[in-house]
Amino acid sequence: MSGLISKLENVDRRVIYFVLIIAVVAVLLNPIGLPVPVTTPTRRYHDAIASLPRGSLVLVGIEFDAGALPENGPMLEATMRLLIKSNQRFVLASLWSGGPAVARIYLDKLKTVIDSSGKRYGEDFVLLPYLVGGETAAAALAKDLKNTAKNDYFGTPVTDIPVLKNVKDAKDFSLAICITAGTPGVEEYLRQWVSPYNMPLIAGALGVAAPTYIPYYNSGQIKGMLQGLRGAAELELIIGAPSSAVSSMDALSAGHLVTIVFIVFGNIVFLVKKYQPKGK
Amino acid sequence: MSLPFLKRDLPVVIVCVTGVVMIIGYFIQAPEIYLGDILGNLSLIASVIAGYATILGILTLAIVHVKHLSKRTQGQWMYSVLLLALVLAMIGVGLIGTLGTHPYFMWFYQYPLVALDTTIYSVLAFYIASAAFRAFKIKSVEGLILAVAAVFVMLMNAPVGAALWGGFPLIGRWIMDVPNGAAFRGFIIGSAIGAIAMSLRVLIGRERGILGRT
Amino acid sequence: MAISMDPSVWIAALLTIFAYTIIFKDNPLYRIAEHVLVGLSSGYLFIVTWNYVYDQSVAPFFKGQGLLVAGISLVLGVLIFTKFSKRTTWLSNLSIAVLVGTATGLTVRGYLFAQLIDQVKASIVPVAKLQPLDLVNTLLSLVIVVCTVSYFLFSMEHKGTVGVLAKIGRYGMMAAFGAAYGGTVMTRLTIFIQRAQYLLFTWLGLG
Amino acid sequence: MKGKVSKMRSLAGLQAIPESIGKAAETNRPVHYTPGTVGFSGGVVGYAAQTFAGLSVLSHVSKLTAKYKVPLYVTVAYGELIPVVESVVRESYASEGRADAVSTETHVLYFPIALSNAPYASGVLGLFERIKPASNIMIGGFYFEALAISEQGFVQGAIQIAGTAMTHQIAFFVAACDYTLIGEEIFVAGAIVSQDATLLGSITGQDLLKIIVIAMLVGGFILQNLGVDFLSIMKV
Repeated sequence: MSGLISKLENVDRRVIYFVLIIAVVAVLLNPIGLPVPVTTPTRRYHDAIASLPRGSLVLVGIEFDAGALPENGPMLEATMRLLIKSNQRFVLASLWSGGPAVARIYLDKLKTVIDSSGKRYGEDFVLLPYLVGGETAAAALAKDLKNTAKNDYFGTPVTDIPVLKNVKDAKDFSLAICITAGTPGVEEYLRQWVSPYNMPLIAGALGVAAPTYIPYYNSGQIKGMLQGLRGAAELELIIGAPSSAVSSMDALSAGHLVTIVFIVFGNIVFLVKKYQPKGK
Repeated sequence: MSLPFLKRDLPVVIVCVTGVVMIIGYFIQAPEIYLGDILGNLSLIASVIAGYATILGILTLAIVHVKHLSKRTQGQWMYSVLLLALVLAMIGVGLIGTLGTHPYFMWFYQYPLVALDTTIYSVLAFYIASAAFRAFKIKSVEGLILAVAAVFVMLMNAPVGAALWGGFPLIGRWIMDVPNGAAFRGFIIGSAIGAIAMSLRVLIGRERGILGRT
Repeated sequence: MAISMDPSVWIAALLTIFAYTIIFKDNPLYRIAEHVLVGLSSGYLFIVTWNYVYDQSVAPFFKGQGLLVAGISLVLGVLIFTKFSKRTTWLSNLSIAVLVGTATGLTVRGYLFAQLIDQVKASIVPVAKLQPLDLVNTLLSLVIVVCTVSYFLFSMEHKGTVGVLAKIGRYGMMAAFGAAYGGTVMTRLTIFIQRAQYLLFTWLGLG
Repeated sequence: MKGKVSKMRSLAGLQAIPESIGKAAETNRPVHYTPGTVGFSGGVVGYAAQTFAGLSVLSHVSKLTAKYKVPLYVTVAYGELIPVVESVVRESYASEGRADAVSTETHVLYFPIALSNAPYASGVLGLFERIKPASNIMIGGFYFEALAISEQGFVQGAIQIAGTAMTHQIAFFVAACDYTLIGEEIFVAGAIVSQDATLLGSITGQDLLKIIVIAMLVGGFILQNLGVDFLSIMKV
């Protein structure tokens, strides 16, 4: 008996890995479809975009790079779908060197959606190049867009781009969206776009970082927020375009359950061993 | 100026002067002595030095592998060949045309690099489970608190938590907002005081280890 | 859907599997993945860095603008390489000193404001209009903050009153660490799930 | 304060360092040290003080490895740390009279940080499999590699001592390592082992500041709720 218990107590970590892999793969291949209730911050994120008048100009800050694609990527995808669906015009900008490359991945991915909506690059949306300088660049962009980004990502002078024709500074935008994996990100937007220009801001945050932005959300400086992949899944559900985030939700639950089951199991074995009468 | 001064004391003087300029420049506006410009240029110079230091790092790495190659270190030299070849390939395609925009460069970035980068990141999904299994044994009050807080927050995050019991997300949220928020606030206050004291010790050249003064 | 015919996808998929083998045991496949990652990253980093360094410290000489700053940057940057010789290595300390000085200045600024002062201010909350439950939470938070700070007192042993405060502080921190740990599981799983989706759907064409 | 060395409360993590290096000497296996993944420039520079803390403890660790004649591997993720770490190690070995052993017994290895910290992490994971360290000491600012490296260190059976002031990573060190230095403890560790009167005096100063902060927290809270606008006083 005690031999078995100490074997269970020191279960090889590879057993845990194996169970985790099996659980996640099985659920990915056979989704259960557990309900994903939409939380208020996500609802308000959606409403901030959907309630804008048609044709409003929106700044989309892609403040992450390839490392955060799994979590921030679906947020960006769902956000772009929503912007297209609700007929807004938007400017994609990035203070991260890898940001524009990420934007291109999603512009390619959504090509059919964009084409079928009749939206055209340059007329309805534009991609700016990487803006060097972090917070300084965020401030400069808000103050004088055309002198901060002289060309778009593909090298066309911004003065020749229709969607930017009447844009001078932050006041010409109706909403700023910051989808971010860290710094520069939400704080820079708060300081350089929200405080000076009273710009409504909504944010997409990594699961680990979301709790640190809760104070800004509670104080109303951030109007709505997507929290981690879960937030992206909720947005996909609201706009009726379930994609990679929604399909990950069951796998996410399975992974959490496996981890919890092992913690509980480890403790049961530990306690049984501790209270087992000695000398038997 | 004697050589010992240049070798041992000049670096400390430089640390002190640049550090103090960076700090006071934040509090005081002094356009008449171009403080803002000095500050901006100092940051710029530092970031360029760091750039050269990065190149030094890459060079050091390459030297390690060239040595493995020339010594034919067993079980290592062929990996060193692979590594060196890829460094050169990446730099090669990176230098074609406008720096770092060539389709081959983008291919290296998009397929092998991103795939490996995110995979190494995701290895943590496994390590986080095995470390939890080992660490969250309720051996003491502290262990109990650690384990319970972790489980409730996990059940707050995973959709399955709410499906099992509506209380999980509520309690998880409370742990996140109250004890987690408050203890980290105390943690940050302590760390900040320690970091500032450490920085000041560096500025006056008293801190061992920095710039080799033991 | 069927298995992918795109060689790029195959390379990404195989490297993904190679890298995962480390969780079971070190093996030649992991070593390939490791050396590919370090090699490509070094090359990528070199290009990105060189781009910046060239713009800031070499290009100005062709343009004839900003020569002073570029000149200082170039000299101090190149001095870093003197560390390769024992006799000249002290010169690299001069460049490092500029880095250490600026970093120290920035670190003091960052910690003093964003961290120390802001965190103290955030703990001082007017309670008059709070609901009873929020009032309890606010007071509890203040107690935990004070106790946690007490835990970090070093010049006295944790005995008596300080001992009690420090103990509560330590319990508070354990709750915080547990919560931080549990909260991170989601992000880590997310990335693994994304890789699994890539292997299962993009590569193998299942589902 | 002159001449009088203040007595500091002991830190378990610090006391474990000589023991773990002794263990390495007994088992003939190396020591791994990292001063964290925060450099002196760029987006992470605000945390540079944690790297200073890591370098300060490295000075202690490298003296011990010199004394016990244990191979020392230091891994760094930023180029500017290479000359700094090398000179710390060189001076430590010189002070133990073993300057000649630097080139054979110590290794400063650089692994890059590019898209993320993954290349550094993967390099250290691979290194651990090959050198099988008996002691793994990590003091400084860390990102996701904190857990990756410490879990791999556990698998290799290393005694692990780790410390950081990073809010997102300290939990993993507490879970995966044998001993931890939590938050501010990393900033005093170097001073405590040095027994240098000035440095110890500055720790007493830190404590004084903390007592003032506690007074401000409690007093400010009470004043603010009695109608005195304490928050606006703090704005100065």
